[in-house]
Amino acid sequence: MSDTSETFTLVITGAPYSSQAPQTALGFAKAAIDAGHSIDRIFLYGDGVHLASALCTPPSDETRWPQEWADFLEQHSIPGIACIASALRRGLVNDTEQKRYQLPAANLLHPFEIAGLGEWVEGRMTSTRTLYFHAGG
Amino acid sequence: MSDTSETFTLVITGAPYSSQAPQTALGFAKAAIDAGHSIDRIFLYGDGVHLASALCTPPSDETRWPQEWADFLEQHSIPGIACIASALRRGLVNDTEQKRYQLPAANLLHPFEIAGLGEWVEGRMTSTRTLYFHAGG
Amino acid sequence: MSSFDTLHILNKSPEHPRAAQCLALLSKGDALLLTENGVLLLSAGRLPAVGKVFALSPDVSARGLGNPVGDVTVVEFGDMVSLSLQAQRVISW
Amino acid sequence: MSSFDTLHILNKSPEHPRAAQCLALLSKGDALLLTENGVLLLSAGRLPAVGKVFALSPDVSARGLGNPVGDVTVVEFGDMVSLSLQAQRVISW
Amino acid sequence: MSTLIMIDQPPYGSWSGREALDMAFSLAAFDQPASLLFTGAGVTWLKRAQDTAGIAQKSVERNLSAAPIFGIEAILADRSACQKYGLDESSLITGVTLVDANGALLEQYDHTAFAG
Amino acid sequence: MSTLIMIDQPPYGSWSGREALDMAFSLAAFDQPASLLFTGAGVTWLKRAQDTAGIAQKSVERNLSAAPIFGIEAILADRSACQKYGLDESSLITGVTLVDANGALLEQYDHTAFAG
Repeated sequence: MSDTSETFTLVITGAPYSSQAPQTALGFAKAAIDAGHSIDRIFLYGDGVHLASALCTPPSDETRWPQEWADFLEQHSIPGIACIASALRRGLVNDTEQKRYQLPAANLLHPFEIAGLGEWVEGRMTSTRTLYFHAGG
Repeated sequence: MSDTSETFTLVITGAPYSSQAPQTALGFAKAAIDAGHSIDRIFLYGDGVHLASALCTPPSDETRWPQEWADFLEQHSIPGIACIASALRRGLVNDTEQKRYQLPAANLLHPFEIAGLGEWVEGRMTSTRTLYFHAGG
Repeated sequence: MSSFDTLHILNKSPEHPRAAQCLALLSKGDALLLTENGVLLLSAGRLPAVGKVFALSPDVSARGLGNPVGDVTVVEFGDMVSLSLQAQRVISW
Repeated sequence: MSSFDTLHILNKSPEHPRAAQCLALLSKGDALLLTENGVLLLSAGRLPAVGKVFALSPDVSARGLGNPVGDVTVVEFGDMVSLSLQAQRVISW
Repeated sequence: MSTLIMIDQPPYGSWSGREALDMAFSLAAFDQPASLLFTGAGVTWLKRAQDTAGIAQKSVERNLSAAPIFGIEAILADRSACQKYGLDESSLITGVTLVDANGALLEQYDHTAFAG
Repeated sequence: MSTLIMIDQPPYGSWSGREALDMAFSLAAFDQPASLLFTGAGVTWLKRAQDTAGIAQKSVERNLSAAPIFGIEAILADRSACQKYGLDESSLITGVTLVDANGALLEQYDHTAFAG
């Protein structure tokens, strides 16, 4: 497809089952890989952190977007990072945060991780392009 | 305040930390109780189900809306129901749903419960008024 | 017994398409209650020509719109409860 | 090397205030890519007078807008990747 | 106690329209009269020939065609919004009644609600 | 590599403006030049005398006053949006620069982003 290989950071701010953002971002990410480019990282921000939930259980005839994304990340060894401030406000936590805040459970889907906005800043600096996938409306 | 006692069903469709809906609804609910009325039930629908998360952990200088609502519901023995279809899609589950779908955790905050839209239909029929609290924008 | 036909509760900013829809549907005998971002109509729009207009006090203050001009009544949550009971029906936009 | 100055990606329906903002800011030399609800501009609006217009195929089909008329190019996700690299900068509205 | 469920969001880009439909179906299931009113960009729900294979979502056209079977009284669409989105009888799905979404229409219903 | 963070949502009714501010602060913390541009209803962030005691949220006025200290290069506001919301020099918080939000302005920045 293209002569040179480029890198992308994708920022998703729209939640699954509320916006189409995670779907559109996945379509873009797969096409980028198919074209020989690479995805530096996925950064979930705002309502987008809900994509990293291990507990989303849509009806069996609907796509399970968190799992689709998790499979894609694993297959291509792409880091998927949920912003820690957005995640904590919205009830998305890993084992570490569960212990730190003495919460009754953890619900972060593997291989998603939780980290700060610095991951976004770094992704912007190292990638050829940073694209945002917001909720529509 | 008022001569007669009326009942309200409140439907919340906006998520905390994304919309102001849960705050406005709580202001209304407290004023209704103060005026001698009663709240028949709270029904969480769409993104509103996130209000029933046991894992929301905002910074310590911000209000913890799920806990504020849970305390209010307990104090006045008001049922707080999250729509099961909305909740499952968005990763909000209790012990029963965790077992049914073999999920790694449950994250529903006590005393919220999970039930179907029939609870909304019933609330509409038995209450004097049903009010909706949507996300703004 | 009802003071109003329909109480319209608007929590969207004036640029939201649902705000325009709400204002277009307002009838004589209706009341409009501005809450949340809806109170921005007080600074950025013409208040509707028909119906009585109310605005929720905590939202008015939060957005720095204290002492609004024009034909609007600033109310508390307790009044919101009363208004919802005085109207024959309530629509939350 | 760049084919476009700015690639504007619009995923909001024509009634969303951000759609109007995006269209108002479009400059000569820019490209507009309509995705998700943004493709509804093809049926309910005037396409911008400046800049080149693209629309994402799966979204066009889903909304029943196959074979759109006017000066618009229907593209696939692979083209969206190329467009984002051809532009000097990308703004997601 | 007749209820009007309003949909002003387009399909696919958000879930609120689908959840509005569930509300209407639920009312009908409990023998509560319910109608749907599509306004604004929501009228694009009613376009014929939606092909959702490429976005991995179910077509709302099929959801809507089930409405009469489930006991929904009417599917109403705002005439001016349909015009705005280029929808006429040839491009609308069957079973849609064009109306003017104004105060007089709303007064015919005891309840009016959005899903979000 | 200068970045423009755009805010077009009013404060309090949604969280996206606050999260936009966090993005700008984060860039500044990593020594990346960043400015804020308020457009549309977002300009109401900049109104003086916001009293949030009644809504149990922190005033964004205080968040914004910290912007220069954290290294935000400029707080810009679209002139026509300010007019629309009745904001002039006497009603705006200090430190705001009025601009015309047009294509020429955006071209001065390598990156432009919304928080949601």
